[in-house]
Amino acid sequence: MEKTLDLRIKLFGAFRKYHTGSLSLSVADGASITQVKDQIGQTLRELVPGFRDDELIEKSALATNRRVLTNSDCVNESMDLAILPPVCGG
Amino acid sequence: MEKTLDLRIKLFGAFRKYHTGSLSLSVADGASITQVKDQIGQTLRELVPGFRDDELIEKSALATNRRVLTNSDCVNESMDLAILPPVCGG
Amino acid sequence: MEGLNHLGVSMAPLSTEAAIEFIADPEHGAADLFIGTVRNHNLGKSVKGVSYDVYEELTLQTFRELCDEARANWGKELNIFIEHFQGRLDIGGISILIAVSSPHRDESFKACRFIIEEIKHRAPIWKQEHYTDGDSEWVQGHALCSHGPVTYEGCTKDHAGH
Amino acid sequence: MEGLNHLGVSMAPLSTEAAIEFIADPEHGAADLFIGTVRNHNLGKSVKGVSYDVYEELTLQTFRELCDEARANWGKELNIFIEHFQGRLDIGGISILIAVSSPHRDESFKACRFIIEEIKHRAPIWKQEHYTDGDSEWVQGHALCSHGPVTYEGCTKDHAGH
Repeated sequence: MEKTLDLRIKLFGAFRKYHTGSLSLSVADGASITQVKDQIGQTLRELVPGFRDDELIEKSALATNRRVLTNSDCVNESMDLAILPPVCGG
Repeated sequence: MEKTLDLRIKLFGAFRKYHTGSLSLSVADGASITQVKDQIGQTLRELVPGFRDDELIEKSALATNRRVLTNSDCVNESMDLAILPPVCGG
Repeated sequence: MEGLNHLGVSMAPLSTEAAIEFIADPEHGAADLFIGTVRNHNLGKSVKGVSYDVYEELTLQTFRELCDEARANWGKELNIFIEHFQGRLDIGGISILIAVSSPHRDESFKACRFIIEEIKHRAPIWKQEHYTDGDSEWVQGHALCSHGPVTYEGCTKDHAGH
Repeated sequence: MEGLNHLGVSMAPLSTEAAIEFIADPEHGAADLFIGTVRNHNLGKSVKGVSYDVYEELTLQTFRELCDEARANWGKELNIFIEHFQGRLDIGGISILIAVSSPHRDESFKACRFIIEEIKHRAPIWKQEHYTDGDSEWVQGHALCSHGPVTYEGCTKDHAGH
């Protein structure tokens, strides 16, 4: 049986329109960034019946507390991540 | 007889090593900037026996309260001027 | 000697005096302070306030990286103060303060400008504008890409195409 | 609407708070403040203080011209604060404050930088450094040339060669 990992995904910026707090989801060990983002979309659609903002997920990045993940990264432990829409600080 | 003009010359910066306050001098009506500077040098040599800093006068500009004079300017009324060493404000 | 950093995300009003005091240094003859404030209009809409959402841990990490990059470019002796506000501000409220001091002015100006430009593109901070008509909207921004120190973590399983 | 100017030569300590307060504007989202201070060394000599000599009338006229030039380049709405200290300062004392605010940050940074660079070359201000060894010296500077608005005053007599 394939091992699964538990992820907690913090939501920021425009995601707060849809859900406050964070998402809990499970992915396969070694899941790619794209797979994690797909899972985030699915979880949001379950939680928020009207959610159709796939473009927001598409344009967002995943990150840990220390760095933004790239498409060559993958997930191989249960951990906290954040999904980050395009930024505009300052 | 040629008309003469009375000038009061304010001194700034390194000139304060030699004289505090201002200089009073007379120049011919229509005197050029170079002639005024020559007269300033002569007046300083009279007031300050050790004065030999012709280079300071050479590198300095003359000005009114409103603008720095150029070599094409000349003096045709009695007035207050200032002699300004190279600047370094800020 | 390496200069000092003060890096923060704050829910209390940002203090220009604290920034200026922090970067003061008897060996430095110049300081540049950038102040970002909430203005009363944007893209033709009348704004009454802005809420800032900040991913604090990664923002502070980004600030640390920017300090390192600024020192690599403009001198290790730079003193750097960066604070970003988190929460809601009215018009005129200070959203960000960046202050940099250096022996000579060129380095302060360039490092301060560099830091604000990079923050706009790299720090995980978002703003929601509140309009006088009662509406509000999350402002479109710059898509993030990874800039941090390269700490490649290998995959345990291969996912072709990703 | 044309922005505001505050231009001064002061024998009292310069106030960064006054500068920041003056340029604040609900239509402006950015401000840049430059602070020039006395540092404890110059050209290898240990400095304990600096005296600033200022030709006040012409300095204020130069500041006015710089404001006009900055607005012509970066927008008429700029708010501009410029104060220069006159007299003696100890280490860390503020010799000059320049603050500029604008709707967007690029204009504030560029105008503030422009003003300090031009002041260094055009404003009739001199400094005398006081060294820890008891010596003091007027600092070498930039020779002035005329920059102001062209208001040519013809000569009544011709002086060939000048």
